[in-house]
Amino acid sequence: QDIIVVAHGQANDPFWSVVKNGVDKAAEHTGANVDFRSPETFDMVQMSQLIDAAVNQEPDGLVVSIPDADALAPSIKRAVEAGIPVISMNSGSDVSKELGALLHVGQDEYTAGKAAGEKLASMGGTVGICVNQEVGNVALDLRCQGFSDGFGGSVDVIPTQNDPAEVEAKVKAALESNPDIDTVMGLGASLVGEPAIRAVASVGRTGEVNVATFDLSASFLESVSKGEAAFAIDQQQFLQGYLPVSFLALNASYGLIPGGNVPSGPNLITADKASQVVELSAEGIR
Amino acid sequence: MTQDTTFHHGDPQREAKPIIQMKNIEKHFGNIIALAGVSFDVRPGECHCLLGDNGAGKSTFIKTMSGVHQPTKGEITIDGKPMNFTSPRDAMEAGIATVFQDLAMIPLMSVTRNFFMGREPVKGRRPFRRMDVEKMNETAVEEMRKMGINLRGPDQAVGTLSGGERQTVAIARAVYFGARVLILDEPTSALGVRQTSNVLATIDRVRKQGVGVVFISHNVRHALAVGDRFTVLNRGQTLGTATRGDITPEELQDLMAGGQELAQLEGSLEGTV
Amino acid sequence: MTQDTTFHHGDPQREAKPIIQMKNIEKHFGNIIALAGVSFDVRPGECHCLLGDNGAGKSTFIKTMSGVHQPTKGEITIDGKPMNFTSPRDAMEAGIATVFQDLAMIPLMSVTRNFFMGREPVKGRRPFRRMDVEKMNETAVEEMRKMGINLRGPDQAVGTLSGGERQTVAIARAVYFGARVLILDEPTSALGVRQTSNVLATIDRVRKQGVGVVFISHNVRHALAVGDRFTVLNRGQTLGTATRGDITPEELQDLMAGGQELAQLEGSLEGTV
Amino acid sequence: MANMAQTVQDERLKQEGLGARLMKRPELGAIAGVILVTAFFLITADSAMFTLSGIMNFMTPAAQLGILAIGAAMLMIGGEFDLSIGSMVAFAGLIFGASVVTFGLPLIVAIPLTMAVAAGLGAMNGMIVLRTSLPSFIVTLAFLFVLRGASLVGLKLASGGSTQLRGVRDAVQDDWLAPFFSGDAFGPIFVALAEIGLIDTFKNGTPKVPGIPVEILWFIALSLVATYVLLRTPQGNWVFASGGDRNAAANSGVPVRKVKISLFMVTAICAALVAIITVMDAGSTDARRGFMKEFEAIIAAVIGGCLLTGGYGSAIGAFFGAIIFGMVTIGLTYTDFDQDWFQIFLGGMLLIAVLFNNYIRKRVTGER
Amino acid sequence: MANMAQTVQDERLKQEGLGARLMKRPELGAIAGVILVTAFFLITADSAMFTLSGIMNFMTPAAQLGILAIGAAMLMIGGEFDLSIGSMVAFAGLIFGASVVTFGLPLIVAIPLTMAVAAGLGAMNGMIVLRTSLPSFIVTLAFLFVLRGASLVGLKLASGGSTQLRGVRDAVQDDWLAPFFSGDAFGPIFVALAEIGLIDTFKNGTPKVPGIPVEILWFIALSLVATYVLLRTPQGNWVFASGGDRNAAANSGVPVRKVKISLFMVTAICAALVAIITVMDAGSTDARRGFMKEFEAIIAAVIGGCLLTGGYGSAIGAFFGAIIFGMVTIGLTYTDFDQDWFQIFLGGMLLIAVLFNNYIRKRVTGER
Ligand SMILES: Nc1ncnc2c1ncn2[C@@H]1O[C@H](COP(=O)(O)OP(=O)(O)OP(=O)(O)O)[C@@H](O)[C@H]1O
Ligand SMILES: Nc1ncnc2c1ncn2[C@@H]1O[C@H](COP(=O)(O)OP(=O)(O)OP(=O)(O)O)[C@@H](O)[C@H]1O
Ligand SMILES: O[C@@H]1[C@@H](O)[C@H](O)OC[C@H]1O
Ligand SMILES: [Mg+2]
Ligand SMILES: [Mg+2]
Repeated sequence: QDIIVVAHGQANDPFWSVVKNGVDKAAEHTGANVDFRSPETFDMVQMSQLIDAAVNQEPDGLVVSIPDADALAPSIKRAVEAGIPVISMNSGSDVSKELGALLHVGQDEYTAGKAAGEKLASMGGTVGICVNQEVGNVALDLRCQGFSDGFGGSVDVIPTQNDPAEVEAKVKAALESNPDIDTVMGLGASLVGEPAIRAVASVGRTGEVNVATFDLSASFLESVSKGEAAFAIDQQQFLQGYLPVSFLALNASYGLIPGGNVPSGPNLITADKASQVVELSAEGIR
Repeated sequence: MTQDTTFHHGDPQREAKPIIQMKNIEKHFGNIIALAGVSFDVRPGECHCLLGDNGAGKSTFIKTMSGVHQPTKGEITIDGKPMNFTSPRDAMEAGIATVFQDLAMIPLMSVTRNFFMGREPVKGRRPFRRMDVEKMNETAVEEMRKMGINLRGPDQAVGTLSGGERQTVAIARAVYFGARVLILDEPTSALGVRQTSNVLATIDRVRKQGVGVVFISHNVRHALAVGDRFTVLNRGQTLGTATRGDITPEELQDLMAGGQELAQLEGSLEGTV
Repeated sequence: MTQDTTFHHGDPQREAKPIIQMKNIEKHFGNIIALAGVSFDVRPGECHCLLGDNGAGKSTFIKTMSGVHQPTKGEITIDGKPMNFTSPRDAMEAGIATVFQDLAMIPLMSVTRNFFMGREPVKGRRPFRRMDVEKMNETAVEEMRKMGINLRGPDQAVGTLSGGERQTVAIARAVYFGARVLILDEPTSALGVRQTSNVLATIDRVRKQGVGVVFISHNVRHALAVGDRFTVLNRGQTLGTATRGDITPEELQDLMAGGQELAQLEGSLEGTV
Repeated sequence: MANMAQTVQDERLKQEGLGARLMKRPELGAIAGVILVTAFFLITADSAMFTLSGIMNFMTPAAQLGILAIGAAMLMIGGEFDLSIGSMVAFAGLIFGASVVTFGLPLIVAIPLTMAVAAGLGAMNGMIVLRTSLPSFIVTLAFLFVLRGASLVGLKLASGGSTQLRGVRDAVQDDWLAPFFSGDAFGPIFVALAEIGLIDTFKNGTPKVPGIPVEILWFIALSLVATYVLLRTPQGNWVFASGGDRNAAANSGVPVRKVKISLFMVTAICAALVAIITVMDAGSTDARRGFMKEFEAIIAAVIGGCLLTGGYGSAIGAFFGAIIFGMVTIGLTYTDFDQDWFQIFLGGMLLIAVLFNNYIRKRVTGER
Repeated sequence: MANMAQTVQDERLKQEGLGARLMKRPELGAIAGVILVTAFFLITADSAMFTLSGIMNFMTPAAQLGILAIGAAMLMIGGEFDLSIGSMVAFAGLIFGASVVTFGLPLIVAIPLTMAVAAGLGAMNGMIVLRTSLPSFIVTLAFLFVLRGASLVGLKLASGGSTQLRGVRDAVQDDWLAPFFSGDAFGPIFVALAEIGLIDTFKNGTPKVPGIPVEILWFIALSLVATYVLLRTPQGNWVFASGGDRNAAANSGVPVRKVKISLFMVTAICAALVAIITVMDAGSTDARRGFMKEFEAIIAAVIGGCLLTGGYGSAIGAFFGAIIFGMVTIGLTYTDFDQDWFQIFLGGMLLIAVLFNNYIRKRVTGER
């Protein structure tokens, strides 16, 4: 059995490396021959070409993430027309059915952001910033929007590039120029969450400013368990890699398929759970 | 020292109006004063030599004349009309062709492409108008041969030519685009015996066709062989202009060395420079 | 045409062993044959002139001698021992200093920095060993003055120097690093009257100190003024070597023009080249 | 002609085979790289890679990159860089997307408009570079940021708050100009070929290759035009001259300013063309389109033999450079290598392809 | 000296003020840019930006970038590029992280080891460039990919599956060498200053600025050393010569190969230093560290006046270039502008700073 996974995130992205670990694990368990592929950067045009390349190989199953339905639709439809079973994961829950995918494994970004916002508001937050390290990725925009809606208070979006030192300096700059800020929402754990904790510490407000982030990293989880950060939103992306591959393998062997979407998250990891998750995160499973 | 050549120096056209006239040209580079007020003119059919010590400002001056530098002060007139060249292309359009001391060649490009750079002949109709490559190659090889250089092929990169071959390309190019004024900045410095005779003969030929020639040289003999008038520059200023016959070679040589006493070796080198 | 100069040509040291000997050197560039078997040697205290038409292969040959090119075929011996220069630095260490025709200067760098490039004098102890900038500046200005050029300042970029000023930097540098062999590729081509006398006098001086000089020129007079032996190249091959006195200037001039008949203008230019 | 024959008989020339003469051209050296990469994938990759549909598949990204690379190569030969072409893809995409979706303009207006805006920005780049004599690297870098930022702001305006503008496909699908800029050309021929069994079909009978993606045709056409211009027109000569030595060119009468500004405009128009094609194909545009494409374009040009210092290179070289880059990036997915190793292979393959190309050229021409 | 006094009296020289003489230096021109950017933020930004803590805040990323930029500037002056320094940061981070965490080596071993590995890779880059005479752009680009990929593969090995390697802080915290490479220097002095009220304190009495981040000290020290080497040592002269004209330099006896290889090694060591400092500060490393830093370093060097074509530039210029870049990236966060405009602003400020620097220099020196 040949199964191909085409994702928009790279194997060296901490988040996607976990997905890939899930894929690999499923390959091991099912005995299927699985390939994980992604464009070099967030590039919808190239991603659609990768899907085309996969379709050319006529695999027994195809797993895709769908951050831009318009751009990927023709390629996905082509796969479906070619009779290849498709499962979507991570992003694209809203369009998955319409494009002909069998089901979707993932979390709804807006809802997750909103849940986080509500939680942070309930922790007393009134003025927040949402730090976006991947400006232009619509899924991330949705999170900030959800966060802003759920949070209720005033929310500024801070765009940054891919450098932890820069993120730290910018978060610090924001905290210094607006001392009312009491909440920092990051969209990635190691790139934003960790430096944000350092920034908060350097202005001497550890504990006063709530830091939360999407996704996990072992270091961030340690901070959560120590109480330096509020929580992390886990979408259990290991499942986003593991489940679709197993489903497709089963489908190829026995024609089995679950009847609906699988919500792999959101799952708030707060201080009580954090310490148990640290080790798994360090192994690339969470 | 030989001063009488067999060139027939025609009618020096002393009365003819100058083609180009430069008045009180100054040129400063930052705090460096390269030209401190130089006047000069060229009449049709004459060869006007510009002489002077190293660093006197000769190249700077002719670069001003050919549109490379804009003068800091001073006036340029062509046929009596004030002119303001903003680029060498302007000067070319006014009929001035120049061989620069640094030759203005592109080492990576072939002889032919360098030869015609900026003035490529075309054939065919738009939009299929294209360079006439055969004609270009033939012309380049032929013009070089006239100057005494047999090229291996017209597509050799200029950067791999020998010093004299390269200088010859620049001269042949300027002569070919036969202009109203031909400026030659030390054109024979890298040339062999044969090539030098050819260039001097060429100067004589174009002069007879009515072109005004500006000739820069450190070689008194070359200057005397073809020059009708001689202007000497020293440290950015004119030491004066002399007419052929009004000045002895010895006087000229002294002037060219900047009017200073020659080094004590002068005696010992008598006649060698 | 003046052939007897007042230089005292010392003892030509005909019997001295050559410092450097080149045997049957060939050099090909791709399909271009630049040297087709040239032999040449330099003895201490002599000035050996290398003459020839443009493109004859003179520069290519001396580049092989100074480690820039590796010969395609042939042998180089120094003091009788076979040598294989892989870089110009090797040749320098063997005592060979060269003025290349293209001068090997960095236009963006100052006169001083170019002068000492590769051989900077230092002062102070490690790790604080540093360039002796004052000494460098003074030396550069002084050596240039000796050659007849008064610099405005030692920090002017070489790219903004006049052609002759630049050539003088290259010559002064090679002479200053007084080596066993001094190679000069058309060193006087851009020089003024005074500067040329100085260079010729300098050649004479270093020769008397026992340095072997290789002198390339297109100027028969310059060659005759300082040369002890004359080797003529033509189209990549040696036409032969003559000793001072064994050859008349006219013969030499014919040889230099590649042994071909001069253009019909020769007569008319008699004595001017 | 007679002259040439004669000079070839010069005793100072060795005989030289046709191969050697061909290989001296910078563009033909790059073919060696293509052959090597092809050989590598023939051995290691899934056979699907070299089916007709596999070839179209890697040629599509190669063509999109290649259109940029040809512009970049001409500009590099002319001695300048444009780091803003990646951002220009995004910005032109925004202009085009907004024209057709937000303002409902027909393609016959929207396409020239997009190109004009791009050309204007290119000219602005060029004018700043020439006026200030700052390096083009730094000026166009500023535009890299400015245009990327402007795309973000503009997209949010045009789409009402999102960084993605959708609906382009619907807006243009009935436009008569659309087939020239999107989809596949020669569709009917391919269907016919599939029917007679010359082309593989999917289970449902549609041909696996529905036609030749238009970008491939644009790519080939542009390469030919650029090559013709560079080698056969005065303007091409000026490009080499301006890049080889700006002062020498100007002193010889080449209108260096005009040449350089035109090249900046051409490069920007190439970016606009890629933007139009990809936006129409994708049906949407977003603020990250074209990200890093400026570097990939320069890479392709350099693989194809352009010198970063200007004055040397070829459009055909850039053509093959883009194909090498496209083959390597897509090709690795046809192999069984683990994705973790992807970049190691990508880097290794690039280096080997370029080394090989270089080695072959040197052997053949006898350069040292 | 006497000579110099004399030549200044040359009638062919105009008098020239001290200002003009200073501004001729490429490095000092860049100061104009810094002043302009500072003036801009003094007006538009929150006053917190120019408090002591605000200054440390933007100087920290500036210093990390600056250390790379100084290496890149020296290499650029020497006529080469290194596009692999960003990936080198990740790879050296991996080597360093694995040394201290996985193998438990003390810093006195781990740091030299990391630097040696980096230097070795730098030398390899250099050797390939010189041996093949391919452009360094393309060779180091291959290393950009290879090292980035190797970091990923290595990290997964070292961490057992994740792309992040943690625990560096715990592993090094008691090492006597740690204070030289992480945290803040001069802590006690700052505490003392805080006690006498010269530095703001938090409510609990600790100073708001606990010291000077060590990277800032490294940055300053390296700038000084690099400037000294470039301007006052033979080796510095060789760097300019090698970059100005490789052939001319070699023909004059400069050991061009050695110079270039050393420069590649220095650049790689700078990257390793940044890796060590940032990994110790963050306590972890991951596969994306240093992403795009190669370009930012080149940008900083160019803002500071280095020519891409080599042979011209200065380390102090790169110093100010990095500060300008750092101030502009962080500064906007202190202002009230809509953050979506960040990139437009970044591009605009960069352009204005460089234009201003250029304008001032030209005015003062009278260049046309
Ligand atoms: N761009 C420049 N910047 C500064 N100084 C310059 C520049 N160009 C020329 N100079 C100076 O101006 C003076 C005149 O130079 P120019 O090249 O005109 O001399 P020249 O008479 O042609 O000398 P040569 O006979 O050596 O060619 C020289 O001293 C030179 O150093
Ligand atoms: N790198 C190269 N590639 C190809 N051909 C070359 C190269 N270098 C030199 N040549 C050719 O070799 C021949 C000899 O050149 P060389 O420079 O040695 O001549 P030369 O005797 O110094 O002439 P000149 O008196 O003009 O300086 C020339 O015809 C030249 O075109
Ligand atoms: O889509 C991905 C998102 O789910 C994760 O949180 O961050 C990286 C993104 O690529
Ligand atoms: Mg001159
Ligand atoms: Mg020569």
